[in-house]
Amino acid sequence: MNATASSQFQTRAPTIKSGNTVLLRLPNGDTKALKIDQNATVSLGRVGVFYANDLIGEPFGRTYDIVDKKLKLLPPRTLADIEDTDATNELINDGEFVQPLTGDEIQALKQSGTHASDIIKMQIEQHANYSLKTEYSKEKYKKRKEAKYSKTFTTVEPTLFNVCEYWFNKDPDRVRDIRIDALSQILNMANIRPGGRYIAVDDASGLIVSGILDRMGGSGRLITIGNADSPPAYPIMVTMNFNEETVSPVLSSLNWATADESHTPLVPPVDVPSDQIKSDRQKSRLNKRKFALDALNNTREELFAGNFDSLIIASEYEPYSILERLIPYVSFSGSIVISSPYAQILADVQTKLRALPQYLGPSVTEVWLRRYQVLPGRTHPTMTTSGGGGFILHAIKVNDDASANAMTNFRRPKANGGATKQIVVAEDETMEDAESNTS
Amino acid sequence: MNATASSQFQTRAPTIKSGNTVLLRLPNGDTKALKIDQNATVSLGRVGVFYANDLIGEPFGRTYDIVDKKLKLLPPRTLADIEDTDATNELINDGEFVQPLTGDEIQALKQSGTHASDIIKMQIEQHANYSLKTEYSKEKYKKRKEAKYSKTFTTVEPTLFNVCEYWFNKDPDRVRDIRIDALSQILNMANIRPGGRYIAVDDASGLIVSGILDRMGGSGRLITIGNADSPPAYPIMVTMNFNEETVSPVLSSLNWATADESHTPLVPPVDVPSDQIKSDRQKSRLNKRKFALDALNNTREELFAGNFDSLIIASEYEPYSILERLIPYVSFSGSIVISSPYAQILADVQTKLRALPQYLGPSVTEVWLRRYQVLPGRTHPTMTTSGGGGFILHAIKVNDDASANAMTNFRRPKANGGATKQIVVAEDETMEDAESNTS
Amino acid sequence: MWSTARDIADGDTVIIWLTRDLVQPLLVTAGKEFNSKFGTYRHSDFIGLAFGSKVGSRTGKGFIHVLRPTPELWTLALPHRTQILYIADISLIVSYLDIRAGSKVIEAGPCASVESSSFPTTTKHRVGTGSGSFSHSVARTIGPSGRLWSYEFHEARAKKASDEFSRHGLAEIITLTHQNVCKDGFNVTDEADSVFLDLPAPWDAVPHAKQALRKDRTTRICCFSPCMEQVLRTVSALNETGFSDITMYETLVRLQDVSQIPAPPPVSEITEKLKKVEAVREDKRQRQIAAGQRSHEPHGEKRKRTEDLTDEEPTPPEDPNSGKRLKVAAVEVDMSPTPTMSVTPKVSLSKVVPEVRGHTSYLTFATLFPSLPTNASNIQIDS
Amino acid sequence: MWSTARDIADGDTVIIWLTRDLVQPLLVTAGKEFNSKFGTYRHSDFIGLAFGSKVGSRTGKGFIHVLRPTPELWTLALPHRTQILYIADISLIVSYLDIRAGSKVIEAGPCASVESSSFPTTTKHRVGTGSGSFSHSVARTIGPSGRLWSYEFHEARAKKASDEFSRHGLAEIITLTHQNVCKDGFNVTDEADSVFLDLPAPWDAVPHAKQALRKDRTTRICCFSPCMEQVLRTVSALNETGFSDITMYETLVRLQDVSQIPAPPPVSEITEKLKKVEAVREDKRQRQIAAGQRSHEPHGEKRKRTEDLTDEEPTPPEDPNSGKRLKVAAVEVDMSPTPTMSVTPKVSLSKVVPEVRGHTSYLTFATLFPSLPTNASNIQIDS
Repeated sequence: MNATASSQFQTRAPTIKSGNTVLLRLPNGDTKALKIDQNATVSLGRVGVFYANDLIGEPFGRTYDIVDKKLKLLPPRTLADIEDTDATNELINDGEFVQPLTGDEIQALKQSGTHASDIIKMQIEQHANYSLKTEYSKEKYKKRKEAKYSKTFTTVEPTLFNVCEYWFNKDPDRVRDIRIDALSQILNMANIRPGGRYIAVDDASGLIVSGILDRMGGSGRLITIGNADSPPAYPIMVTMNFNEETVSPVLSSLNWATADESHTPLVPPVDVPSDQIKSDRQKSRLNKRKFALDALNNTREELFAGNFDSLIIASEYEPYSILERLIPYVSFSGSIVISSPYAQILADVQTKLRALPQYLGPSVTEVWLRRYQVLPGRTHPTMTTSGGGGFILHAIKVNDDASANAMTNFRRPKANGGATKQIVVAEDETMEDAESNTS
Repeated sequence: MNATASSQFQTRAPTIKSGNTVLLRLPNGDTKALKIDQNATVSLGRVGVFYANDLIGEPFGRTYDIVDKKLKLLPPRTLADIEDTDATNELINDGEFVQPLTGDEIQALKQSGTHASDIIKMQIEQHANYSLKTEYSKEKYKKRKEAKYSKTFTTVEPTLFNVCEYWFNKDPDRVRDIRIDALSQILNMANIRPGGRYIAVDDASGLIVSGILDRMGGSGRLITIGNADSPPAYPIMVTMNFNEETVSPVLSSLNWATADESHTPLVPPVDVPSDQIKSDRQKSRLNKRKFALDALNNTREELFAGNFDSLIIASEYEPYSILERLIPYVSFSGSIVISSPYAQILADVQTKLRALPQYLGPSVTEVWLRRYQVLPGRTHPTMTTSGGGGFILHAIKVNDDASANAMTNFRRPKANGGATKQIVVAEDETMEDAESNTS
Repeated sequence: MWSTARDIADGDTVIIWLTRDLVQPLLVTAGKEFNSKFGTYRHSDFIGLAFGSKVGSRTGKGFIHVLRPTPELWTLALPHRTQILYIADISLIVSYLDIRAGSKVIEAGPCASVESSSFPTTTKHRVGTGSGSFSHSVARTIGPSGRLWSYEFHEARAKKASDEFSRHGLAEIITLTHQNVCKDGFNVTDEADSVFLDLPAPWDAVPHAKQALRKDRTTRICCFSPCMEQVLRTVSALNETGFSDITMYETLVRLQDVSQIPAPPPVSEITEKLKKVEAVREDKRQRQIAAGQRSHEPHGEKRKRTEDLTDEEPTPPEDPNSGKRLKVAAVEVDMSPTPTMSVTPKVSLSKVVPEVRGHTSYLTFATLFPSLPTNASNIQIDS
Repeated sequence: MWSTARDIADGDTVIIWLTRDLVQPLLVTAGKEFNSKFGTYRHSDFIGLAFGSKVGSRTGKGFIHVLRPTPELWTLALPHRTQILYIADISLIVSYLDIRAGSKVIEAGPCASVESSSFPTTTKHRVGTGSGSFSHSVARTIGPSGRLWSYEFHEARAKKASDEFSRHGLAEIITLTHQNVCKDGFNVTDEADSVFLDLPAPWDAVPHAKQALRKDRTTRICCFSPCMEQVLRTVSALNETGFSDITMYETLVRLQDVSQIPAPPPVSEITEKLKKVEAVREDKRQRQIAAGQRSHEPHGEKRKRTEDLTDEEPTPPEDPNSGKRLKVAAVEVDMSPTPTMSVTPKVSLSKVVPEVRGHTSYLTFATLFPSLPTNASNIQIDS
């Protein structure tokens, strides 16, 4: 849309492209994910139908009214607009405003082509208590109803924040209860940066993979380990609308069998003697297979060569069993970050890690997030909120072989052994004795 | 102090009496518990020394200045006072105000009899950056210092809120992490009221017992089960300063052996033939022993007769093993309330209770409390807070023998059996199927 | 208050527990019937049963529990059942205000004033007289020697609440008055031990509250407001009116979701399954090649099919979260995590339920200390 | 930025981890020594070691870990170590502001103005330039293709931060300016992707921020304020300046305290112990009576002692929590809860640490949407 949109933002396009899966916020507050294809017609249910081409090329974040299947651009909502519309449900639920038209009746009216403002008028007329209300309330009620039955929607930019919020609200189980504050902390704790090298185990529908890729900006390396025989499909990546250059140079995947160093994957032969190749089709297929095998072998070699900056785990499997498998590939001073919906799972892991000197400073934290309504005169935390956003275990992998690093002959292995044992206690953040690694 | 102080308030006296253990709030914000005895001298450390008689007969909640060991009554602090003094530590800790006198130096000055305001003056003069500060800040800093080194204190009324806060802040382990919000919910969930009948297992230093007694107002019955061979000492009851009539008509205690219905306590004989009584001293001792034994037997009989309104547990022992022992003595429709510092302990109990139809609607909740600073222009939640206030399990004991209650001959035991099994699922608050107890 | 007898009698109020989410009060009236989706019951069937009994329906289909009312169950049975969450607020207020046997308490429901029109009337957020939650809880706690003066601005609500209190045997404890306390104040002076205001503009009632509170002892006030702007203004009013120790709290409960599940399996389990998938696929391919080589059919259709088979790739599932079962040739391997051995222990895992109440109201507390004596033997006055 | 090599070289910045509560940065300089209560170390001993190595002291007493710096470790190593808690704030701000590879970001530390003097300068609460926490985190995230314009009001702090950024190889990414942004604004126009204000009176800088933000895309702002009054005023300013989607968050971390302890024993254990105490006491009494009866001594001292013994009552401990061991006659019974069998499994129990950060600041976010086009083919303008 604008030529000055600089090159560094090619992780995702700043405007809507054909084929994008776009998040649309509807008047009732719901958000829907819809694929926008050139020349297609998009249906938003009772909100209306419009031509996809009207959205293609538009920047994200705009608000539209649907008029005769065409989009009419609206200015962004102000605080005054929000104040008048946001509390719709509050008013309707308090038992004073009894809705005189049933949902079915409204549906029937809408299907008969009655305009939203007419439906509202009918509602108001039929409203039993309406005449008792002040003029001020009347005006407010009307505006709220208008918003609820209006044919407007807003496109939502697929930032990591917005995409995480959409998926978490939709189904917290599918993202393993990783709320945006947890995801943000995971990415920071794992030191994700352009050019970094990471291993991730993401059974959270690709939420963590999406976050890592978004932050890497097409530079660095990410190997993921999946549970399936086929490459993992990370559905959240679809909602992120990454450019191809963000993903392909960076991401490779193995599964738990191919990621097993002691295992030689059983694959069909690729080096078929040329006299046995019977067709061009077979040849092309063999080439593809060879390419895939090379990629597999390269990814395996790369993983087994180790020295990755961090290991990030959000898995349905027991986290310590994963650590045992993958910790050899993490560099010294690298971060281990494990996410879980349950404190207990991570408590058990932390107890294990405390006894192992190669894990420095294991800590378990619970995330905590609170959102506020900030309407003038009506500022308060939101009345309902998510119960939890998950727990995070963080530790640093270290080379605990201090004797190998001793620079002097003064060192007494036995005294050091004692010290090694003591540090397990010292790393416990509940201990106050800061002297404990003096042997 | 005032004759209109009506009779219903005899749970605790409204004024300080000789022998009371009184909470005193010091200028640095700490609270101390001190026994106030007639004619004694009370020492508050560096804050000063005063004559106890000056406090006796005074209402709780007053603020005093110590002048020549005598108490000078001060008016209650206003918001302006607080604003000027409350942030002392904030300023001192922010690294800008470097305290030029060391603690030892200040101590030496105080011991030499230097007046607080002189110490402050010296501090200000020596303050490296002080001249850089605005006049406004200077004035504020001076007031804060004055407060910190002043010889004032405030008596704290031993309300349940204040006493719980004092003990929780002092040592949360001793009250098993029961914060005032948790204690308040426990008392409400257990339906504590004047005239009620309760069983309590209180390994929380008597916090729960104190709460129950405070709410009962000397009317009703409370049997506690302790872990010791001797009557349990509940130290928190001392801080509550209950009147004798609040405690003795209400509270009796057993231990886990004497509370065992199948066990006959081994006690020395009380019915000694009169010819074997050799002295008045022995006779008086035997009478006392008989009185104690009668009390023990009465308490046992009362417990085993059952029909208590609620059972409240805050124990270091496994809660379900306690339930198994004591649930027979709780009446149908009575409440079971169990407190624990750990969600996991109660999660395990809840899993057990769900399978048992005599426990209706078991739920586990975490308490949540947030305090705010409300100084003008500086309203925000307190910067540090307690990490947790405990978890509570609540369930209702019911008579699950529906066949005994069936009024018709239409009932089919087998269908009912199915229904009985189903309700275990229905009580699970995560289930949405409200139809599940239709067999 | 409600019956304390062991057994249910005609005319008693009981709480019918259908499910945790479906709890309702019932006035037992011989001759009436209680109908629900869990069956039909005659009220007379309840009479003579112990409170807390499970009762089967007359058709043998379904059952209910008939409980003794408590203020907490009463709150759970209110039409807006989210009010159960107010147990945290109510119990903390009772503790902070030092309400106990014999206390004299004032509570006031919302009063309308010109000023308050810009503030929400907080119908949803009220714990005051209107809902009865706070009233019942306080009445239980203060007992027969206590007194609760309850003020309600809305006439209809006042009438309804008054009737309800009478039905519950609370008329001796609770005095209900239909009055605008912001304008007309309270009808007692120097008598209350504590005041609870659930008003959109509590600052208008704060001076009246001071008048109603006794001055010979420490007394306390609580203002219940959903919005921060209300708190800021209330704090100022309390300070200006002479209240001390002004502080503010928020309290909530977080219901735990406890699930008993098999312990998460080690990753070796899925590793072995994936190796098995590989082996099965390779074995199938080998057998197909062997079959193809044994075949003497001419090149063409059959050959092509074998060739295809040798190249067989696993079918990627459309979504790995929806399709855990991979079809590999003719052999199915269950890819879901399962315990390796049937003896794998189950674990109870607890977390907060997905959606919880994030806010009810701010609780602004303040204390009114006894007036200083005008003369005192051993005490010097400094103001 | 900091070294990405495997091994430590002379001139590298490293993080010395002594304990979790004692973490500090060190510029490795051959020839220098590092002294701590955990021993003495030569810097040259570190050179050539891998980052993340455990190093024993030269005396063999004590050891340390030498780590590669990260913004998070850097924050942990700051003098006010409570700042580690800001990881929640920093990471959420980075996500909300959509900061990633190549982003152009503005941050501003506190600026003094007449107006702001009534608001706390929030030195303790700052995550801005002064502490460097936010700067380092953002620089890491935006990488070499990004840009951070950092504004600092205090000259001395500005100098210190600038030096630090150079030492850490961030001079190419971070441009530090000593400027009062509330008065003088920012030095860029229509260029920034996001703005972060850690100022006591952010409302003064909001119009300047709008000017600095690019208008061809959606951009975002975050204002970091400890007090609610600041939030209310900031919200008004953002709304009046034309920002949309104004919202506010608070975020914290709650560190868990995990302890491995024996599973709580069943109450049958203490029951049996108490019965044993009873039995031991009765047995002793019986033996003493028997001994007394066997004795042919005349009544008097001995008799009295026996009589006393028969009357023996257990000594109540002064405090049941301090004295768990009851002395019963000559036999001691351990009354503490212990596992009944030595095989009792240990359990890991987790709860929040006793004292946690209850508040850092309020995060007020707002969005500036691209200006509406003045003409468009398929889009009608409605304003």
